Amino acid sequence: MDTINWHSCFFLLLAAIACGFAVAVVVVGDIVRMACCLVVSLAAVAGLFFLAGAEFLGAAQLMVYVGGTMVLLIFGVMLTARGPLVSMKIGGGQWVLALVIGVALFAVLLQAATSTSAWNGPKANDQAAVPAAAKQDDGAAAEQDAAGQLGLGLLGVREDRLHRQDKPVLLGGMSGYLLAFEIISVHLVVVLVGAAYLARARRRIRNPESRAPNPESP
Amino acid sequence: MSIFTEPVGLSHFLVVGAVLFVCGVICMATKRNVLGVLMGIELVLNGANLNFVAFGSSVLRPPGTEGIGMDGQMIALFVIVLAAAEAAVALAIALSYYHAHATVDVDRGDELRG
Amino acid sequence: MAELLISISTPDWLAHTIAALVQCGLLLAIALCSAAVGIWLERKVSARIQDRLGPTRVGGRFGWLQPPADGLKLICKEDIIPTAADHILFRIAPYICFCATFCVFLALPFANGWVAVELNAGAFFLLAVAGLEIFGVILGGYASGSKWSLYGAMREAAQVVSYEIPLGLCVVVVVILTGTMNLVEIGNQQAGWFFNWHIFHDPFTFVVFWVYVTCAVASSNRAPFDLPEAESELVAGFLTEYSGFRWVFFFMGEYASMFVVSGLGALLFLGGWNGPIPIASLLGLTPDDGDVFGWIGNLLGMCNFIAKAFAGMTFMIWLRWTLPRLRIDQVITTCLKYCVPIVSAMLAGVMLWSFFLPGGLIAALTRPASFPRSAWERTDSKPDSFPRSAWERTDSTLRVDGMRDNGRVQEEAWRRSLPAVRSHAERGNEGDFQEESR
Amino acid sequence: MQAERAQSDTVEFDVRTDEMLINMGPQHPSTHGVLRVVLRTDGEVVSEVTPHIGYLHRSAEKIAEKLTVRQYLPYTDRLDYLAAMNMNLGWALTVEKLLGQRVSEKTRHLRVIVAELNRIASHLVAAGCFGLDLGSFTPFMWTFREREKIVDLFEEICGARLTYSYLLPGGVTAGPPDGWFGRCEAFLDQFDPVIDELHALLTSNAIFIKRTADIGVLPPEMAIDYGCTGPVLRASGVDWDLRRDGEPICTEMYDGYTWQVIAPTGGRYPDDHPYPPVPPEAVVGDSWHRFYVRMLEVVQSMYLVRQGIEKYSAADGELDKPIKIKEKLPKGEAYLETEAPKGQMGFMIVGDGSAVPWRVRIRSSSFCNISALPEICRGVLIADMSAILASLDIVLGEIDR
Amino acid sequence: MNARNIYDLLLQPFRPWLTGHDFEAIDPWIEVGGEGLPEIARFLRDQDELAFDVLHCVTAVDYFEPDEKKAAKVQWQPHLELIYHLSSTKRRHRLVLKVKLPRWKGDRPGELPEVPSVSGVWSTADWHEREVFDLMGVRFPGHPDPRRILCPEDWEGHPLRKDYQMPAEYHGIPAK
Repeated sequence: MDTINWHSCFFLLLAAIACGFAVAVVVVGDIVRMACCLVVSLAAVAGLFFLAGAEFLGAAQLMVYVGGTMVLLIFGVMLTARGPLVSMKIGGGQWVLALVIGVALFAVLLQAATSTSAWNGPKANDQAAVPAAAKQDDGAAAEQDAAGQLGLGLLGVREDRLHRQDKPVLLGGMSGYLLAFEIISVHLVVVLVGAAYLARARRRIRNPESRAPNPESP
Repeated sequence: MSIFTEPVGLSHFLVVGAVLFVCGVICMATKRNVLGVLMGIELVLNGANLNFVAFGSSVLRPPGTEGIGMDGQMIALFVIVLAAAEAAVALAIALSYYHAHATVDVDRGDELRG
Repeated sequence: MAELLISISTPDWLAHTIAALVQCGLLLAIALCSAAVGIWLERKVSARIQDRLGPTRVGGRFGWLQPPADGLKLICKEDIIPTAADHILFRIAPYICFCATFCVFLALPFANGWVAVELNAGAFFLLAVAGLEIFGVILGGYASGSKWSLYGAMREAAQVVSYEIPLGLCVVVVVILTGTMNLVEIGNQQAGWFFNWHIFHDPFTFVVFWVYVTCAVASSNRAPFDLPEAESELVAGFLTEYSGFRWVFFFMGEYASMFVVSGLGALLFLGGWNGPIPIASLLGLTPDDGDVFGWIGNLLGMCNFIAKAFAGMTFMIWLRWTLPRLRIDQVITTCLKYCVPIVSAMLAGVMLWSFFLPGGLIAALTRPASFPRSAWERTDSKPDSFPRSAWERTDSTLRVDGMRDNGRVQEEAWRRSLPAVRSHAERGNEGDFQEESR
Repeated sequence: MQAERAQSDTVEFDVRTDEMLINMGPQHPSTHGVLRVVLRTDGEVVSEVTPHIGYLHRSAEKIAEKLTVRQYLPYTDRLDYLAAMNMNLGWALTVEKLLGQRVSEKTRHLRVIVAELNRIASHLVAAGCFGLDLGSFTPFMWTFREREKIVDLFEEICGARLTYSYLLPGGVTAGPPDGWFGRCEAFLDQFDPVIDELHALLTSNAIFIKRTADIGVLPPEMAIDYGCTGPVLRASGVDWDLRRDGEPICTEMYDGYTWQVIAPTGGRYPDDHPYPPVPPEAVVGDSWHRFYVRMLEVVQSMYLVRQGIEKYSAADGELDKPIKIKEKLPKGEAYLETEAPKGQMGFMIVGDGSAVPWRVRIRSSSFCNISALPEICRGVLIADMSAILASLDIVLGEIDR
Repeated sequence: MNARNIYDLLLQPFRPWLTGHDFEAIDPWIEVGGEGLPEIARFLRDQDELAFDVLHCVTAVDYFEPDEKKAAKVQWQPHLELIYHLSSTKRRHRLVLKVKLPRWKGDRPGELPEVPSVSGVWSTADWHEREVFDLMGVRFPGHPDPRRILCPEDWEGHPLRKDYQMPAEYHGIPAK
């Protein structure tokens, strides 16, 4: 078979970027460069989301993660980056320990990822079946309006189950992820207020307009 | 049959997720900078996210098998949002830690203080 | 194009790669041209405002070759990297800035179906990618090793992250109106006379449009919100240590992003490629009238769109040369105390309006209000229908879908050429085809 | 407001960051030359300001000990090079005070005309640069366009566009050419509406008001304490102008002229005028008032020029010839301050009986005005620094001498 | 109020410090002893009928003739003169204060003479005294920030003194 599967090519490219820069995050010592590598890695993950058909999620990853969280992080880095703090080294022993644990974990995960046959992708010789499968799963619809589906999914309307008889489209008496959604919304507000409070600092400085002696040096 | 012509499957994504996850764990273990640890956490969360999305994706499955459907994406969405919130709080803690200790070295913050 | 290359016995992979490169080149050319024209426009408009002539000689008349001449001069300049700079980041930053802006052009439709990648979450994607530009700025500012640059970077971070909130909400307003995040669909829903434009949909959207203008100016760092490079305070902010072609990249990025936000504004609120008067459909240049006529109609639409985008840019230039700069606290106050509450209130207003008077202002004036049946009822009564379409899926969108089918010749060319979405496109076509046959 | 601030010693910061020392200048776009200001900042907030001057020091006082008073005149051009006529006038009047001379009516009126024209030019630069420092470039071009017309007039009368050396001790270098007064009046006529345009672009602009009102407030007591003079002093509400309140040799020059000293006394400006009103946010002594006072003074200077032209044509006699190059100076010392556009320009000449002064002292207005900078810049934002510097309207040529 | 009246007012509290006056000069002046300067200054500023709230200028004149032939002809002994120009915005009158100083403290060359600072009375004096110190070499004990102002911190000598010799070079920059 000599037709190139572009989907795979792009997957390989993005996967290489994501993994490569993730490794770079671990290896690089400078905290700012670390943040940059992380940004690239996360952006590549967003690309992988696109490839997996989760467009909305990919865009959300770019916007919230790469655009918001990482800016916040870099902001924090810049606020606290002073010469000696930019790169802090740890001992070799800890490195070895971390690597051993990491490699062991990776081996387990790899084993799990490749062992289940049902997790292997549609083989090339099954390709003829793909459109049919897509139709059956309403994959076309899934790609048509992923965001709308996602939104309705939050409300408990499962459009991806339209064609399945065994699971209900609308869960009786349940509202999907609505409760979780609400909780997270409230959580976010709490977090915002809390973060603002934590980062806030009171301190005494000599007020230039009151010429009284300074009660406490800053 | 090269990797270029074969369609990618679920396990490919899982491997990438595993790499990200492990990198994140190692990062958390080896960095002494508070913010470095934070970045490790982000990587771990992303690895997990990738798995969720992959499990939920209909593109990556052999026909006839059933994934977790929309749930994967929704959980991933929640993870993204929560990660953002977590980053904000962690950053605020890091900042006030920095004010208190004039450093961002996690190993130095070994006492509880009001 | 890929098919053409394959037909002359080019290997499949090479054909697709070449086609993809050509498409990228085309997009890059559009991005660069928009930046170059923006720079020329800036020089001419500012000159008119200040009683000057601006460039007059380069390239014959009107100094139209001035931007390339400027670029050439800047590329010939010495490339300086300060010793205190973080060399790698300092080098990377301009490219990040430019690439992010360039990526936005991928999802920006110029006319009905004339878009490199038609994404379902197009509007969202556009916002997300446009927001990446600040990484280049922050990194550049940090890596320069200068305190002024650092200040510029900090301001950029604070400002852009704040303004992403109201900007996103403005887009959400339109998304609620249209029921889709697909920019092509959003554009098509505004077809017809100018009162179909979203800005005239109802009083709330009119207000939202102006909030969008404010936020767009702020998020593209233009005066009066040009704090990151405030030349009288921060020397040149994050640009202080940049020179030569790296500086050009930042500059290009800035002007291209001006084009993008103007274009997005035109798409969301000002009818996109639909003129105030539907000349194309009056003259019979819709895709229904045949491929060639449809193509001509689309070309007219593209001119329309580009004209609107440049009108937006001109407005931004006009602002820049008229107003003093705000202070950082005032910029953030404007965002958090004015823009966000206003657009939130407008969001609620638009939701109510579209619930009670879904057809927009004109429809509201000409037709008595009819209370729509809720989506739930429909879902229950007709489980086979698409619940996601809810009540927004009116006749107009169906008509639009029909138009899209006919205009598929160009659309497919765009889609196929970008391999990443090829399989997706095929599946999409498959689905459409079956719908048709049904 | 003032009292409230004074009561609390605690200032609350949202996010505390490390203090940072920043060099604003000597190469900085809004320090108007080679001023260097060291800022101690906490984030965007400036906690301490230390101006460092002297980058343009060229020993002007030492040079004066080697030259006769007429030879020294070109050096005065280079003090406040934006108002060289007023520098010439200050020097000429000081020498005349030492020599005990008075000039003829015609010379007096000509001096008024050129000095006031130069005041307009200087205030135009101040207004334009103010806009520039706030990030709006257009007013700068507009004011320089008008200033260019004044400079053209000066070029006609003395051949120079920046360093005029025109008002010599004892007289002027030459009379104005034919038709010069007509062109002067033509300039004033077309300049009238331009002032309205500038007011529209800056004075009443909402952003401009937000950026300048209640920023860098200089209370009158502090202004007097620091020896601030000119528009800076008057904007603080001190009704003081050497053209009216100075020594006789200054005030005699303006005998018979009707004009007003622009100072917001009791919160009010002296006269009804068609220009934008004081916004409610503005506090007497803030940057906005310093700008506004200059804009209103431009109008007063226009009145003075018009009257001067009238009086010059009506006056009898000839223009005075300047003193000899090597005119002997009497023993003794004379100190005189004159009202230059930026404030009171003082010269002191110590004569020892020869033609060369024993000692010359130059007291410049910008030097005193900027010495108040650390006081009024405490706790402002970095962006306000450039607004305050612009409102003080300094010229490094006369600070560093 | 003219200089003579002011002198009469000062005579009562500060008689020992008033060392001379000239009411006929172009700018009438009163000479005071250096050590009494701050008190006199405060009195001049705070007394209601005087109210000298503005210090225009602080300057110094070096009376020294390096040329020996000419030095034989001059009538004065070598000395420094500090001159303070005062005026009042309330009373609209002017005054010149002078302080005579030796060129070197205790006539030991290199030891700068001293006069108490008046920067606590008029803030104008702050920078002006720094300038006098920088260019003329007079120390002002009590000054909050006694640094050079126009010349670089490490400059040698005080340029406005009559016997000042320009250094041949400054940090490798030839100065002559």
